[in-house]
Amino acid sequence: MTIEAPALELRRINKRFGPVHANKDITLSVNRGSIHGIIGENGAGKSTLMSIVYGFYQADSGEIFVNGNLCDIDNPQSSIAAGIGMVHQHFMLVDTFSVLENVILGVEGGFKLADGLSKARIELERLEKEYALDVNVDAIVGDLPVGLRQRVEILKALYRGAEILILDEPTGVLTPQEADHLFRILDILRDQGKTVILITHKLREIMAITDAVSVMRRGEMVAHVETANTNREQLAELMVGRSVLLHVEKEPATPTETLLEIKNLNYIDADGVGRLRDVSLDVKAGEILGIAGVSGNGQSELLEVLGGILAPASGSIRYKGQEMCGSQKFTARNLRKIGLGHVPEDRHRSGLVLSFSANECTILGYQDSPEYNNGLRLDQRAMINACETYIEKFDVRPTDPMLKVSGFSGGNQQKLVLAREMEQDPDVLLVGQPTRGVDIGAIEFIHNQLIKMRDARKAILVVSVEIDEVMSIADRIAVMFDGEVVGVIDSKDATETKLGLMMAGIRDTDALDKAAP
Amino acid sequence: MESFQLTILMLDATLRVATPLVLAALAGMFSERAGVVDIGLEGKMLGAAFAAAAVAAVSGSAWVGLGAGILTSLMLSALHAYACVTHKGNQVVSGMAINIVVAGLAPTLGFAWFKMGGQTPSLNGDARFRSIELPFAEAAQNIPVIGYIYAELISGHNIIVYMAAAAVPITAWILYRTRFGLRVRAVGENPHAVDTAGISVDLMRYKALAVTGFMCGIAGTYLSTAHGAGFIRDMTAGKGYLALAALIFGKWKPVPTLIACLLFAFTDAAQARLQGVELPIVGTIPVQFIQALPYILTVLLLAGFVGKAHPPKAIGEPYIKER
Amino acid sequence: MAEAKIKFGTPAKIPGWINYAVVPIVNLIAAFLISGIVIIIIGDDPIKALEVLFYGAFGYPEAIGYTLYYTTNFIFTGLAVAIAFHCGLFNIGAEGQAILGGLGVGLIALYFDWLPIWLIIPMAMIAAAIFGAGWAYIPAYLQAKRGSHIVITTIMFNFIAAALATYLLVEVLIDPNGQSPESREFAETTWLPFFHEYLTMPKTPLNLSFIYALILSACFYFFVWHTRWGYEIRVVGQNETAARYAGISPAKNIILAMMLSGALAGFVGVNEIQGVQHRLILDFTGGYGFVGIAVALMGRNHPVGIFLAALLFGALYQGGSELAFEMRSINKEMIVVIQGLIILFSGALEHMFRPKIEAVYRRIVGPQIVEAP
Amino acid sequence: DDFKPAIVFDMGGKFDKSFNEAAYNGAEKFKKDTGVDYMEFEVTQVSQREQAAKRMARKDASIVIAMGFAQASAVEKAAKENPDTKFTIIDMVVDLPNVQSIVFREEQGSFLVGIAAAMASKTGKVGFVGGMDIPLIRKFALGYKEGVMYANPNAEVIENMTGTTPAAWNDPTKGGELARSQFDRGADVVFAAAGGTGIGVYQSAADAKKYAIGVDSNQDHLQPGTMLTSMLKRVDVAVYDTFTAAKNGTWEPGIKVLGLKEDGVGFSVDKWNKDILTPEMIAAMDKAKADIISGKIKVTNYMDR
Ligand SMILES: Nc1ncnc2c1ncn2[C@@H]1O[C@H](COP(=O)(O)OP(=O)(O)OP(=O)(O)O)[C@@H](O)[C@H]1O
Ligand SMILES: Nc1ncnc2c1ncn2[C@@H]1O[C@H](COP(=O)(O)OP(=O)(O)OP(=O)(O)O)[C@@H](O)[C@H]1O
Ligand SMILES: [Mg+2]
Ligand SMILES: [Mg+2]
Repeated sequence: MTIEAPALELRRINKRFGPVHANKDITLSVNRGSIHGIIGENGAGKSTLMSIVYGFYQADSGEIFVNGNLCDIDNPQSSIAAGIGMVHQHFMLVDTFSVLENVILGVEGGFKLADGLSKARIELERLEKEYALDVNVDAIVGDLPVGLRQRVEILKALYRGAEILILDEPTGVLTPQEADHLFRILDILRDQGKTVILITHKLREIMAITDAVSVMRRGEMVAHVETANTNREQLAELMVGRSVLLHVEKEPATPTETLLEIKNLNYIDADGVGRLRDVSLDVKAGEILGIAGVSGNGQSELLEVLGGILAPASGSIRYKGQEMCGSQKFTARNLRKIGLGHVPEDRHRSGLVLSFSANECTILGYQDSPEYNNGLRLDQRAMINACETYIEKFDVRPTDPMLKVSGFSGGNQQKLVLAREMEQDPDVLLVGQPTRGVDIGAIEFIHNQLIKMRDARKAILVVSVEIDEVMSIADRIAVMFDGEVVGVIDSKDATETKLGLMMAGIRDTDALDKAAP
Repeated sequence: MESFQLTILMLDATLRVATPLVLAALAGMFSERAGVVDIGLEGKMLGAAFAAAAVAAVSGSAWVGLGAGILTSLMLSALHAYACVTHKGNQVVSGMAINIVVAGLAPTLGFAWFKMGGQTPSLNGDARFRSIELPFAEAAQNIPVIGYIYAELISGHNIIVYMAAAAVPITAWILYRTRFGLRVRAVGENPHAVDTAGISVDLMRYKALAVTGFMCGIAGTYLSTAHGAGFIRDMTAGKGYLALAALIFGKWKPVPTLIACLLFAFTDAAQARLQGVELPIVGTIPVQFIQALPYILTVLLLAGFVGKAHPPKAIGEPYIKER
Repeated sequence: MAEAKIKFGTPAKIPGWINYAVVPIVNLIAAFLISGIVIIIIGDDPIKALEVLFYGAFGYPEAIGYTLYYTTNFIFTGLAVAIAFHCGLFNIGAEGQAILGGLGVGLIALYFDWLPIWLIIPMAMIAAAIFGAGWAYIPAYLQAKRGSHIVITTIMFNFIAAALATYLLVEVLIDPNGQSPESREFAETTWLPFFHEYLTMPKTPLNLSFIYALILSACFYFFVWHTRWGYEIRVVGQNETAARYAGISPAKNIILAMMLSGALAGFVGVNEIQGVQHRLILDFTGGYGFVGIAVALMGRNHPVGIFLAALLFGALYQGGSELAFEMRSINKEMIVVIQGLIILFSGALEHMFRPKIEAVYRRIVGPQIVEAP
Repeated sequence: DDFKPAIVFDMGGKFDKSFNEAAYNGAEKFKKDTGVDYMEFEVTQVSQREQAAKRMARKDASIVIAMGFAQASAVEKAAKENPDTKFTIIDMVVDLPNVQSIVFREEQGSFLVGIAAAMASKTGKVGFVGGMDIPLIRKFALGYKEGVMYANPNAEVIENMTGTTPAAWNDPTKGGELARSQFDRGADVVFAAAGGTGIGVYQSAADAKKYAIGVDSNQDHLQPGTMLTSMLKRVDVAVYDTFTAAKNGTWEPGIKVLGLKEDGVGFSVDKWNKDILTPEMIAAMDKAKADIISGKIKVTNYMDR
C-alpha cells in the first residue's frame, strides 16, 4: 500500500491574539480528494486556523505541509501558489466590480485588462460548466444574492488553480436550496480530485457530505473522526464538552388572543418594486409563527415594516388591537414603548454598534427608556447592571460589560441582541434569523429561550431561512414567495418537501397533499 | 458677434483656470480611489510650484523645473503614504500637516536661496512654458465661428493645458482599462479582498499615491511656470481644496470631475466679468456677492441636481489586516 | 515547552502612561528635532529656539495668559469638529461658523447696547451660538435631506461667510468715523471680563471665555457620553442602519450635531470679538477653524484630549510669536513650519514610534504568561 | 546708542510686494545708513497687533512704527498704556499725545497714473485690479478713475476685486486672469493695487503686450517694457524719515498728511519705462500735479465721501 501524502498537513500551529490563545498546538491532516469538516463552538479558532493556512495571518509557530512538502506560507500569494483557495466567511469581493473583474483581481495577466478579461471569460465558461457553477459573469457583484456571491468566491479560487479549497461557514447565509446546490458543487469538486475543507456549525451538513471531521474547542483540536464512524450527538458532545439536545423539547402551544394582526400589507421599495403584496398574517399570544422562505422573498422587508423601520404603502397592522398604519405612533421608537421587541436579521448591520461596549449596546433602541435615564443623565450604573444580568442569564462570554462588542464572537453577539430584546419583556417579539452563524450549544440555548417566551404568553414571529429551525420551534408556519404569503400551515402538518414546494411558490393544495407522505 | 467673441474668450479663460484644478482633481482621484483621503493636494501643488519655479529660474529650463516640481510632489506624496499607509496615521491630519509644512517651508527656503522675500525670480524665455500656436491657427482666425473657436479657444495654450486635457481620457483609461486601475479601485473599495487576492494593499496605495504626486507636481508647476511666471507664497490660494471639492462633486469619476472643474473655472471667469455690471432690476450687485457666486452656485447644484455620492467604501480607513 | 511558553507568553500589557505620556512626548521630540535641523539649515541655534519657544509660551504670567487665550479658541473649534465627528460628519466649516458667531456677537453688541450688562453679555453669547448654528444648519440640512456632501458644502460656506463678513464690514457695519473695515467699538457693558481685571496678572487677552470653554468641555463630555442625545448622535455616527433600527432618526441627529458644532465654533466669536477686540473686524478667525480639525483628531474627539491638543497649539502660537520676536532669522514662515511638523509627528505619524517604545518597555518588563479565557 | 527703533508689520508680512515691503525697505535703508538696528515683528493673528505694540514698548523701543490701518486700536491701547513711548501709525489716524499718524493721499497719486493710463490707452478702456474690496483699495480706485476721466472723459474703467479673504493679496494666478479678462473686454492698460496678486497682473500684461501700472513701490523693473509707470506711495521714505526724526529728536506727534505736495505720493520715471511713458504723459501728469497742489483740481478722497 503506497502511502499518499496528505493534501494538507498542519503540525503544532500556535497563534495568539494578545491575551487570546486562538490556536494551541493544532495538528491536522487532510486527505487528498476528500471533504474534511471542521466544527467547533464560536470562537474555537476555526477561522483563525484557516486564515493561517491561507497565509492571511501568520502562525506564531508551527509547520504547514502541502502534498508532503513543507510550505513557507506567509502571505496569500504563497498559499495560492501552493494550490490553496479559500472562501471566507465574510466574502472578499469588491461589490462595485463585475463577477469577471472580481475573479481576475490579482491574476489579470497583463497590464491591459482587456486581454485578461477575455481569457478569463473563456476559462470561466469552462469552469462553470465543469462544476455547475452558473453565474452571469458580467453581473455586478453587489447586485447578486449571497448564494451567487459565494459561487463567485469558489470560481475565484478555482480560476487560480486551487487544489485545496477551504470554505468557512459557507452555508451560514444560504437558503436550503442554495446549500444543496453548493453541496452538489462540492461533490463534483471531490470527484475531480480536489480537496475540500469545510467549516460549519451544522451537523446535518457534516454528516451529509464530509468524509472526516475534526473538532475544535477553545483553541485546541480535540478530536478527529471518520464521518462514517460517528453521529450527530457524539459530535455535538465533542464540540461543546457536554451532551446537547439536538431537538427542541416543547409542549403544544395554547394560543389565546391575537396580539399582532396584519391585513393586506403592501410595501414598495425605493426602486418602485413591490416587495410585500397583500400580506395578511396574525400572531396570537402564546404561539410562535415561523416565516419560511428562500431569502429575498420579502421576509426582510416584512420584519422591517413591522419594526417601524420601513413605511408600508398600504394595509393595516394592529399591535394589541391598536391600528398602526397611518398612525403617528408607527415608529420604531414608539413600537418599543408599546411592547414590541425586534431581533434584527443582521446583528452587525443593525443589531449592534460594533465599536460600542457591550453595556452601551444593551440600551440600543431603549436609550430613552426611564429605566436607563436619570433626569438628563444616562444611568451608567443601570446600563452596566442590565448588561451584567443579560450576560449572566444568556451565558455570554466574555463576561465583561465594558468590552467592545466587536470583540465578541458571532454567537455571543447574537445572545446579547436576543437578551436585550427579550429581557424588555415585550408582548410581541419579532426575530430575524435567530441562530445565523451560531454554534449548536448556543442554538440550543436560543431555541429554549424562545419557547420559554412563548410559554409566557408572548406572540413571537420568527423569520428564518433554516427549514429545520422553523419546523422545530414554530407552531404555525407561513411561507413567503415573491412578497406574498403562499400559505400558512400548522407545523404538525409540515414536512420538508411540502415546505420546499411552497417556498417555490406552489399553492396548489392537491400537489401539496400528494407530496405529503 | 462681439458677445460671441467674449464668450469664447471667457471659455478660453475657463480652460486656463481649470487646468490646475483638473490635474489636481485627477491626481486626487488616484489617491482617493485607492482609499486614501488626500487633502494634501494643496500642499503638494504649492511645493511643486515652488520647486519648479526655483529650479526653472536657476536652470533656465521650464522642463527641468517641471521635473523638480514632480519630484517634490512625489516626495510629499511619499511622506503622506509613509504616515497613512505604513504607520496607519490619520489621513486628514497628515494631509493638513503637509499643507502647513509646505506653506511655511517654501517661502523659508525661497528666502534663503533667492533673498527675494520668499519669492522666486520672475521667469521668462525658456524658463517658462509658453503658448503653443497650433498649425493654421493664424489662418483660421478669420474663418467665422469655427475658425475663431479653433484659433482662440483650442490653439494658443501652453503645453500643460493640453496635458490636462489629455489627462482626463488617460486617467479614465488607466482606471477602467488597466490592471493597475482595477487594483486601485479594488483597494479603495475592499482592501481585504485585495489582500486575499495576494496583492499587497500597502504597495498598491503607495503606487496610487505616487501617481497622485506625479500629477499634482504637474499641476503645481503649471501655476508657477506656465500660468504664472514665478513663485509667490501661498500662490495655490485654495486650489487644492477646490480640486478636492470637484473630485467629490464629480463623484470620483473622471468625466464628471472634469465637468465640475470646468464649472468652477467657468463661474470664476464669469464672476470677473460680472463685477460692477449693472443688472436689470437688482442694479449693481455688491462685489462680494459676485465673488461668492461660484460657491453659492456649487451649493445649489449639489442640493438640486447631484444625488448622493458613493465614495470609495474603504476611504479614510487605514488598512489593518487583523480586524 | 517552557521555551515555547515564553515565546508565546502574552506580552506585558502596556500601561496607560506609555500611551498617554511617553509616546506623545517622543513624538514632540521628533518634531522638534526636525524643526531643529531646519533651524540649523537657516543658520540659527535650535536649542535656544526651543528655550525661547517654551519660555514664550509658559515662562512668565503674560505668556501664560496669551497661551490660554489661544487655547480657548482651539478648545471651541476642537469641540466643534469633534461633535460632528461623533455623528460621522466632517465639519470643515468651523471657520465660517466662527465668522458668523462673531457677527452674532457684533450685531447684539452694536444694536442692543442699551440693555443692562447682565442681559447683554449672555445675549451676545447666545447670538454667537445661534448664528454659528444657523450657518451650520444649511449644510447639515442639505446633507441630511439631499445627500449633498458636507465636506464640499462646508468649504463653500467658509467662502460665503468670508464674503458676507467683508460685505457687511465694508458697506454696512463699518464705523462711519473710521476708514478701515471694522465696526465702531462696542459699549463697555458688552465686554467680557478679562482675567487681569480680577486676578493679579498682567494685561492679556485672556478673558471669561476660557472658563466658559472649560465648562463647555465638561458639558461636552457629559452630553456625548452620558445623555441619550449624545448616545443617539454616536449611534448615527457609527452605524446608520442600527440607528434606524433603534428608532433614531439619522437626519435629525445630523442636523442636531452640526448645529451644536456650529454653535461651538461660533464661540470663537465670543472669545475674539466680545472678549478681546470689542469691535467687529475681519480675519479674526485666523485659521482656528482649520486647526480645530487637527486638535479634534489629535485629542481623539475627547474633551480631555482636545484640551491638551488645544493647549499644545495655544503654546505653539504664543511661543511661536515670542520666537519670531526674539530670533531675527526665525520669521513667521519658520513658525508655520514648526507647527506643521508638530501636527505631522504628533498627529499623522503618532504610531511611528509606538511599537518601538512598546518593544523597549516589554524588554524591560519581560513577558507575562496569561492563559486564554 | 540707546536709540531703539521698532516696526510692526501687518498681516501681509514684510515681503508682501507692496505696502509692508516698502516699509521694510525704508527700515533697511535706515539701518544701512545709520548702522542702527531695529526691532521688528510680523503680525499673523489679529491679537498679536496689540501684543506686538506693547512688547515693543516694554522693550524700551524709542519709536514704534505700526504699519496699516488695522493696527489703529492696538496702537491706541499700547500708546495709552505707555505714554512715554513714541508711536507712529501709517495709513490711519490715532489721536493721542504720543502718537504720530501718517496718512497718504493715495487718490492723488492714483489720479496721476490714471491720466497716464488714459493717454496710453488706444481703446479708451483701462482696467483696475484690487485685492480685497476694502475702503483703502476703493480710495486707489476712485482717484484712478477720476484721473482717467480727467484725461479722457469718454474712457471706460473696468474694475475688478480679487477676493474676499486675505488670500486675495497673494493670488497672482487670479490676478493674471482678472487682467486678461479686462484685456479681452478691450482694456489695454491695467492698474493693480493688490499686493502679491499684482505680480500676476503685470505678468499677464507682459504676456498680452499691454501696459500695467505698479503700486506702492517702484515696480517698473518687474516687467520692463510693459510697465507704464508705478504709483508711488513713499512708505519707505515715511518710515526712513520717521526713524531719522525720532533719532534726531525732531519727531512730533499729530497728523502728517503726505500728498503730492509733500512728495508722499507720485509716479515713477526711470530707465525701465523711459520708452513707454511719453514726454506728453509726463507733462500732463506734471501739470495735473501742479493743479492738484494749487487746488485747481480736486481729487475725491473716498474716505471723505
Ligand atoms: N484579529 C483578531 N484579533 C484578536 N482576537 C482574535 C482575532 N481573530 C480571532 N480572535 C480570537 O481568536 C479566537 C478564535 O477566533 P476564530 O475566529 O478563529 O473562531 P471561530 O472558531 O472561527 O468562531 P466562529 O464559529 O464564530 O466563526 C476568538 O476567541 C477570537 O476572539
Ligand atoms: N479586534 C478584535 N479583537 C478581538 N477579537 C476579535 C476582533 N475582531 C474579531 N474578533 C473575533 O474574531 C472572531 C471572528 O470574527 P468574525 O468577524 O469572523 O466573527 P464571527 O464570530 O465569525 O461572527 P459571525 O459568524 O457572526 O460573522 C470573532 O470570534 C471575534 O470575537
Ligand atoms: Mg469563524
Ligand atoms: Mg462565525
